[in-house]
Amino acid sequence: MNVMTNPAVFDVERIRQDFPILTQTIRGKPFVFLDSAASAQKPRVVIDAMVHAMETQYANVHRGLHWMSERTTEAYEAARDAVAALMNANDRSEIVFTGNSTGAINLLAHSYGRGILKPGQAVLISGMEHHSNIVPWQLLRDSHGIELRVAPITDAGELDMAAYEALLSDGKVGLVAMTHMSNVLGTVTPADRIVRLAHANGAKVMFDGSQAIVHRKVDVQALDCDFYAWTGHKLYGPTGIGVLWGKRDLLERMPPFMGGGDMISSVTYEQSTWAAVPHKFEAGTPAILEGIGLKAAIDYVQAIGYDAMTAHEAALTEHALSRLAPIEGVRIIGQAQDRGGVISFVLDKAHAHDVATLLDRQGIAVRAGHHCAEPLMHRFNLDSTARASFGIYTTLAEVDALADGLIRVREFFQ
Amino acid sequence: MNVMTNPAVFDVERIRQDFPILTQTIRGKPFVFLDSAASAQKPRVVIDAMVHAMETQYANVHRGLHWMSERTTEAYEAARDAVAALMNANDRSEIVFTGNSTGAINLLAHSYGRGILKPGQAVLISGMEHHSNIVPWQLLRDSHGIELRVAPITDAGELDMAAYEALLSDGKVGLVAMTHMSNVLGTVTPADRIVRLAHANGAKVMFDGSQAIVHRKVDVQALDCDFYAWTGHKLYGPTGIGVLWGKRDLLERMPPFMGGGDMISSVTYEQSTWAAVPHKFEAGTPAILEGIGLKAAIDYVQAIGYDAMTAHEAALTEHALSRLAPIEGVRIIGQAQDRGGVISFVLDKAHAHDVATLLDRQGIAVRAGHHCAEPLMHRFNLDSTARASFGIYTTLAEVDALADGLIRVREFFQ
Amino acid sequence: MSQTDNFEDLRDLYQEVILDHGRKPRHAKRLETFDATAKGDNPMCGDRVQVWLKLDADSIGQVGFEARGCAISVASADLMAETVQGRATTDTRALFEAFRTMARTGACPDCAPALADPMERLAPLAGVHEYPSRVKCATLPWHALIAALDGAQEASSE
Amino acid sequence: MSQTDNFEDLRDLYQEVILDHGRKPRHAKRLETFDATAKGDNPMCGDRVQVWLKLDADSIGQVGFEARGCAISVASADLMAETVQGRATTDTRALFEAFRTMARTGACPDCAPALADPMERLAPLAGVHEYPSRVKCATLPWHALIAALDGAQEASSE
Ligand SMILES: Cc1ncc(COP(=O)(O)O)c(C=O)c1O
Ligand SMILES: Cc1ncc(COP(=O)(O)O)c(C=O)c1O
Repeated sequence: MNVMTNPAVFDVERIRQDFPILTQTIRGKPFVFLDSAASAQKPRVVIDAMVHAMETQYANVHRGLHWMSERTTEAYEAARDAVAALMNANDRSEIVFTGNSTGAINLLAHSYGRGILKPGQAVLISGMEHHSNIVPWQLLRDSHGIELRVAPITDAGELDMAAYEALLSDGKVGLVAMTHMSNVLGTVTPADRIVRLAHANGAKVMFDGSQAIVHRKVDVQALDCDFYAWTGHKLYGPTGIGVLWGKRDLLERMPPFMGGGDMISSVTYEQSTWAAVPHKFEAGTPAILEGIGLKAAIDYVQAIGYDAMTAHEAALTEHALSRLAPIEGVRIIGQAQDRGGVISFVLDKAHAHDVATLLDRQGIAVRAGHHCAEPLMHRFNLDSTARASFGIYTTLAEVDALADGLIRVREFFQ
Repeated sequence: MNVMTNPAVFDVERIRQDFPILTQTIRGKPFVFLDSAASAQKPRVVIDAMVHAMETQYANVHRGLHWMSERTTEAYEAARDAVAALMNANDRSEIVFTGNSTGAINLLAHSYGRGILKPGQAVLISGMEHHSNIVPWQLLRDSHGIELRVAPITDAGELDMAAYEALLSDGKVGLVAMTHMSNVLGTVTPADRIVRLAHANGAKVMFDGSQAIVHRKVDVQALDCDFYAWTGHKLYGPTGIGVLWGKRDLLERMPPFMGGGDMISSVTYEQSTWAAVPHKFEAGTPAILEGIGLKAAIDYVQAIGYDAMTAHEAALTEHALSRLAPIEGVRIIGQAQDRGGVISFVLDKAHAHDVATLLDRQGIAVRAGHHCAEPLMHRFNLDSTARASFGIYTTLAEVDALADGLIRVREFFQ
Repeated sequence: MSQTDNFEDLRDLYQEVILDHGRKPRHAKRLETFDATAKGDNPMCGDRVQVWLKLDADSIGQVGFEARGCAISVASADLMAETVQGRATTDTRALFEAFRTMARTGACPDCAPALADPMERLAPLAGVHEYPSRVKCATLPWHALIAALDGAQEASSE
Repeated sequence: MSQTDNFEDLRDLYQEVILDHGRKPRHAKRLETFDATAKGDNPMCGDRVQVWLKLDADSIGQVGFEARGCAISVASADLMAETVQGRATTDTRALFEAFRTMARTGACPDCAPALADPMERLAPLAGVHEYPSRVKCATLPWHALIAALDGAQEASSE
């Protein structure tokens, strides 16, 4: 992880100029935004793409025969191509748009869970999942008689691989649904090994890539996973759009999730037939403007390049760990070998909420709470942590501001 | 319907200046957009509200303790207040945000359909529904043993009230799910009587108000219906956001639809508990920017006022009917007494798709096809119609352009 | 036509050939005896076509079709029938690919010179490329034709 | 405090009184004998509080609490206990309303003059209104108190 960002290819000050919001001041202080893991800020190009559509090229898509509708359809469907290229999907029809990651995982839990999995089979998650990758499987368990298994994690916050393998060994697990990167611990999970072991035991694999795809190049063909879910707003895109990628033959075997316009082939009262994938899973008017915005975000990220982004975040993370760890009373939660730019911590003398408020008073935005991962909190005997998370626009100086701010908070509570 | 718009209160030329897209040219001709029923254009204030958020005030909502998150939460939750006021909901917690109308109806079909209705009960729709209000109930029928009944419509395109009443009379209907205004025929259904008869026979009522709320003031308390669904992009708002309003006690009794972040009260692997309504139904990061845009659209519409909008559209519709009906070979589909600004028609010598393409060639955007209402097409022995639909920015001159264009098409095909 | 000037704008897609074949298709008939048949269906717009073929040893003997749909799809079916009748069956797939390219892009610059002649006949449909949602109206009959040659009952949708 | 200047910005919410009551609450104890008790729970942030009451004829005799949460919620519970002890039970609801108004808006201009004195004691928490998501940290103990007076087991969340 000792890669220092090369300023020739990655000029963070130039990147910051692409994000208008970063010049704001908060409570009279410069805005230090360390909450990108919750949702990232939007570059000018994303704003412009959405404005351009609304100002010059907008109509409903797909069934329109007129010029505006055709142009809008092209712009919207270009988002699907951009996503397919981003993830190295084999086929653009493997890209299903949803409202967010949560919508993608619920789609899978419904259509794969109720349509393909059989009562008595199991779904295996890990001990560091976001609620969005826990609750849909609980609902499936309770309605469909699926067993829900949880692969434990170690004190360092890594997947316990031996336990994971043991949980697969009876062959009952039909689907592994696991985070590709923890939104609390920063842990990047060993995707290759997860997939290899799952497949060897007859299980399909879905990764919750909500965090991972922001920090790492994701190649679904190289990973050889079966499904991959993520959400646009964390990758510098708009809210209201998410992605489920799935292998085409699996998607084709799955029944639809929601019914309505755009997802049908033909409708009579007796029986309806479904459109081909991906449209079978996209009911109603899609998130057209959001697709257009997401494409702009992907183009932006691709122009910077994952290598540069990953290196930048690695440098930030390394610097943050080296600055925070020595602060008296600070304990960092999660010590994974392979980790991304998300750092959770607690302070001995102050509750995480007080820490967040007092950092906010200094203009520094961090998140505090259970981060939609209550079972993971309990695993570490905590109710909440404070969490700093980094984006492409985060600077080493901002990390220093966090460390200095935290020292002040700690002194204040002395 | 003989209300001519009062230019003192409703100056369409001034309104047009609020919609940047209307100055575009299409295939070298002025842009005559008569496809608002598919999706409406966006006024400057909606664009600005979304830009303002992205440029100056954006973070994830609800659980953030920092300034940006608090401000964004306020802006987003203000959308809920605006929707509640628009519909005259009793309580802001009765407003559930979804991705679109289709998402709202699917939520209801899942949570009310599977959670409250019992196998053997029936859902009653009408013969003029959009696929989004057919297919979810078919999926429910097929998975949950619910009977699906269809109340026929007359040749004029109105609900057959005697047949409707008869279908309710055995008391098996648990839910009436009916359009409040047809997206094909323009028919506005007699909501008061629909509700009164349904309630008298023990059925709840959901209206699909996707079209109606664009053309008429909707007061859910006066209507006394139980649920009301609509979609932001048709009311001059962004894509990616829809609304399900429901009476609070009903929403509270319904199980959740999707599981994930934001919709829980607490999560353990054994069991999770749900947040209070409306959050129980809103899983994952919401459509934050879209909520902010939708609020701007509602403020815009409220400032103009439904009285003025309805009068303007009535004038347009009356004018359009009087111009189109005499054109040789034109047949208008739907002759309801009470109707909004949506007109479907066919031409004797040309297929609807050819009509649409040839109007498009003249800069006039109409839709052609089955309009996501195949069973309704079959009711009239048609495969497709052409459809012109009006918004607040539509002018009488545009209606004349349509009529003149249609005359040319007819002559061309002579 | 005296109206030509009046309708100039409308003619860039709907050339006289297309209007004519759309109105009075020459090959719009079910064949009583045939060697192959297949349907094509475009549920999105309701267009439907069925194609019947009589085959000679290596070539297409006769083509008949029934179409329900717009002028573009009917005219395309009729021009297709006219063009492929008597052609080597092996050629037909290449011709379809060339036609599809033209329908999508307005031209087929890399097409085999051997196809120049039939492509010239089909050229009136080139204007469809400016109307992307209408492209499948033009290609639908071809999908049915290829399906029939392949021995399939129904064209798989694009 | 020598540090006052250094931490000026941090003190607009976390005044010395709050830090002090947050660190060393005087009433943070479970009562062995009590007349009423109720819990308050804020699942969104994990704050949890339980309040115990001894009641005299018309007034609140003694208040004890156990809280798990941030400095704001602990200090608010402690200041609440200090303030309501000995007050007429009938008064308490009005005081809660006044406090809630102050927590949300920073002041309570329309508050009854009779409440001026207790409101002065609670005033250090007024700064919370600038941090909307923290308001419920301050009001949670009050919800539990009112629930206990109402004979409920648990405060319903806001
Ligand atoms: C009557 C009616 N219902 C439902 C819908 C579906 O709306 P959406 O596509 O936004 O879900 C529409 C519009 O397409 C409609 O006109
Ligand atoms: C790991 C992980 N999974 C799922 C989600 C849910 O994403 P969304 O809220 O966009 O559905 C998030 C973010 O909130 C996340 O970090």
